[in-house]
Amino acid sequence: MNVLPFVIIIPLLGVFSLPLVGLVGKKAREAWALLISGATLGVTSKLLYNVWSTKETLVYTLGAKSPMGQGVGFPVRIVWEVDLLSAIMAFTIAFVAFLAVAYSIEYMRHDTGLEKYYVLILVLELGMLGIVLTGDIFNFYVFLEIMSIASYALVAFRNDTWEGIEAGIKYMFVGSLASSFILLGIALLYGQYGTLTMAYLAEKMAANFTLTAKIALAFLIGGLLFKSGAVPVHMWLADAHPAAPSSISAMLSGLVIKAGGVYVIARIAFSVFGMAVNLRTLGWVIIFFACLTLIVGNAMAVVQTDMKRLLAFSSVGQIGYILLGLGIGLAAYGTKVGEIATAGAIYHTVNHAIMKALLFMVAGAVLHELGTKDLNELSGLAKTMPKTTFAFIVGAAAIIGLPPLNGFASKWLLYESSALFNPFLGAIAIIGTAFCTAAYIRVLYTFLGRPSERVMKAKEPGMAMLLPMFILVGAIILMGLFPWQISKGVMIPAASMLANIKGYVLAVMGGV
Amino acid sequence: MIPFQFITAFLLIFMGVYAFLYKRNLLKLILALDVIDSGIHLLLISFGYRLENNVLPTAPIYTGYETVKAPMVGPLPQALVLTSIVIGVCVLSLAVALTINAYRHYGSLDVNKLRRLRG
Amino acid sequence: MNVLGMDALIQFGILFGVLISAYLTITFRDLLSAAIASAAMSLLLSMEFYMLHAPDVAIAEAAVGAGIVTAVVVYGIAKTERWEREAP
Amino acid sequence: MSDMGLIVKTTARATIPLIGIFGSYIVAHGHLTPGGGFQGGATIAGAGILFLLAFGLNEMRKHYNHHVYSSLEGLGGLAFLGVSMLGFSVAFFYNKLWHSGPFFNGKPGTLLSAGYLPIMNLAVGLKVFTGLVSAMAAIALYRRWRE
Repeated sequence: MNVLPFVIIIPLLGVFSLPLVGLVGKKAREAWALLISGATLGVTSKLLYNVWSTKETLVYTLGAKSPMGQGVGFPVRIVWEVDLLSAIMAFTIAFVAFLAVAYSIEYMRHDTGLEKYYVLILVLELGMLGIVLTGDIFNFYVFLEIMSIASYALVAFRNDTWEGIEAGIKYMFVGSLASSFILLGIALLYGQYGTLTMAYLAEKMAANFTLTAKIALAFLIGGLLFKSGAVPVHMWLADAHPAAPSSISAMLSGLVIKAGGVYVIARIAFSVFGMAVNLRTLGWVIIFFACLTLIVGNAMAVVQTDMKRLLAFSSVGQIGYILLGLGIGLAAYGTKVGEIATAGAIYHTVNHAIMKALLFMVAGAVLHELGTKDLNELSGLAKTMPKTTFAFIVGAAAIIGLPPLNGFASKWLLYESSALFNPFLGAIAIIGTAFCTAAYIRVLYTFLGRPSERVMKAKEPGMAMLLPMFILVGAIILMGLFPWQISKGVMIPAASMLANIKGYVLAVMGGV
Repeated sequence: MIPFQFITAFLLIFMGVYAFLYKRNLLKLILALDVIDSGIHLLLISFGYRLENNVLPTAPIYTGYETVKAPMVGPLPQALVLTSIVIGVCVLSLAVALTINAYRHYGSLDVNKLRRLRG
Repeated sequence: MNVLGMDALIQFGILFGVLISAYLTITFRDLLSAAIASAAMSLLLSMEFYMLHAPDVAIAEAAVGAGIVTAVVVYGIAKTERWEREAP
Repeated sequence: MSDMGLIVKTTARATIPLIGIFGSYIVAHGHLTPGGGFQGGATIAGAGILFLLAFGLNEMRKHYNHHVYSSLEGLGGLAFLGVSMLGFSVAFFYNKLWHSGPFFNGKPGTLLSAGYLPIMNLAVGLKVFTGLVSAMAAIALYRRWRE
């Protein structure tokens, strides 16, 4: 039995049936949301195993007589196309989303309007899964908008506070303009080439690359940099991520900016435009933005006093690392360095999703128990919330890149490849890490300092909040124990499958 | 005759982006987004309307189920624009709802008043 | 050729109307008038879609653009304020 | 926004059923004539919005139940998903009912044809109508902000 369509069917079923299940009661609704996201996790892990063991690009054509396999023939139908990168992303999304749902059962207990909350969180998951699965550029736009609308609504979910509303409005207007740019790029591509299937588009583009396609590429990359929060346009991110409920911040920072931004940049740059455009130039453009993002994001994180805002700026900085790896992978396409850099970028995407989800959950636990996220009032938290502090230490050490944890391996791949490619870029990456270390050391210093009166009254959060956090801690430590096995066994093949543009095209076009 | 539509579409997009950047009223920004989207829709639809040998193309749904004799308009952009219209109305409803909420908190529709968050 | 010329003339007129109403939409200081101008733009645009042989889109644009969008924006104006304030 | 005057109410009373019938026609003939689930649903929702505008929020409250509408919306979605799953032995979204269904497999161009498309149109029409009316009612239910 083919599992691929179930990755979409199960969340869709959950979204549609949640209003009906909600009539039964509150508990039933929570259990149903948990069950749906758990089932999605199971299906995506099977998908990842299938793709990883065969190392072939899966193709599924909707509504066709023989959906699986090669040879779509006349490429008009919507195609789902899954290579190893997509499968890894899908698994990460389902994993973090499952833990976020589990976390929010206790975290959101005192909020109202929860029937909308669970529907929206499943819609967000559905949109991200659709983005990573699809092989059709307009279908990608539809899923991007599904994801974006859900995240606008979730950022502004607590509409009785001005903070959420202001952040939601900023996010919404910037995001809508970016979406319009992306749609314009897609429209120009359609007008030039008359098709929307990514593989067929790549084939046509290789034969005839025109000025219109270049303009379309500029619009697409611009819109996607907006969505991923690269530096000249990162302001909405620093407002939106802290204002959302913490379980949503974990998903926004961990997943949305990657699935809707970085992943799609990689897919479009490699698989769609890869055979036509000058990859060296494109790579250097992305490297430029990456260096800017890396320095500014990490440096801004140092001066923040709001804990969630610090984490959000740190997310900007880490997106810089991922974009740097991607840019080097494009600029040094075809060489060993490029492959290592791409693998590092993919590895860091997964790692950062796990680490940042953990850190935002810790921030949410602190906010839930103490009612504040101002770092000046949080000193001495280690006395009263030792388990939470332990989780934070693990997450912070991993994001800095200390050796026994998972962040080390991915950052090492990025340092190595950037130093080999251009020593200057390696220096910039190290500087970024220095800023990042300073920011997190400051938070740790606060946590381990002398306890203030307010902190002394705090207690540990409940089991339903601690358990997802400790599952993430376990994942970090487990991935830290086998860094090179994972990078050799999973990430390098993913990078080489991404770099194998012809293979991606041939999987759909069937050797035409 | 095709250039009319392209020129109009690009002018609409340009006007929308101009209004988006220089207006400060939230509802005006929403209307500007609507104008941008309309421009893109017009662009897409005119891509599907190709003039071949000076014969006007027709939509397949007009000619019935028998074989189509005139050249067809492209059905794909119409599907795209429909989807895009659906998405547009979702975004617009959400934006208006958020705007009403913002007015309750700030007492103004001015974008520049929404500056309480730093950054 | 005659049919072609007639068609082009009608389309030219409609598109001119679209441009004028779009301009009015973004320049009116009265938001209610701007919303009505946006509805007029949608209606003219749906006519243009009909001329371009996209009847599905024409129906959707008429129902959504001239009906629902206008109603939503008018409700938004009713809940907030009607005039766009002058620049300081 | 309160209710409107007598002229508007009388006109609305006359036109709302007509708009509703027209919208239903668009939904039902979605596979034969221009239109379909979304367009028809939006047209019927236009009738609902006309009701809301003409008769005011208090009258609307008597006829609008949030739970019923959101459940109906969910049902529409589930029906869509279920129909698209019918041909799952072949492919997701495969039109299984075409050529082999109990009905909806008549001569092309007649009302009972086109396999699963009429059912999908009905499901989408239900979902769009309930969804848009719910969204409109949610916006109308906000209290006006006062100093």
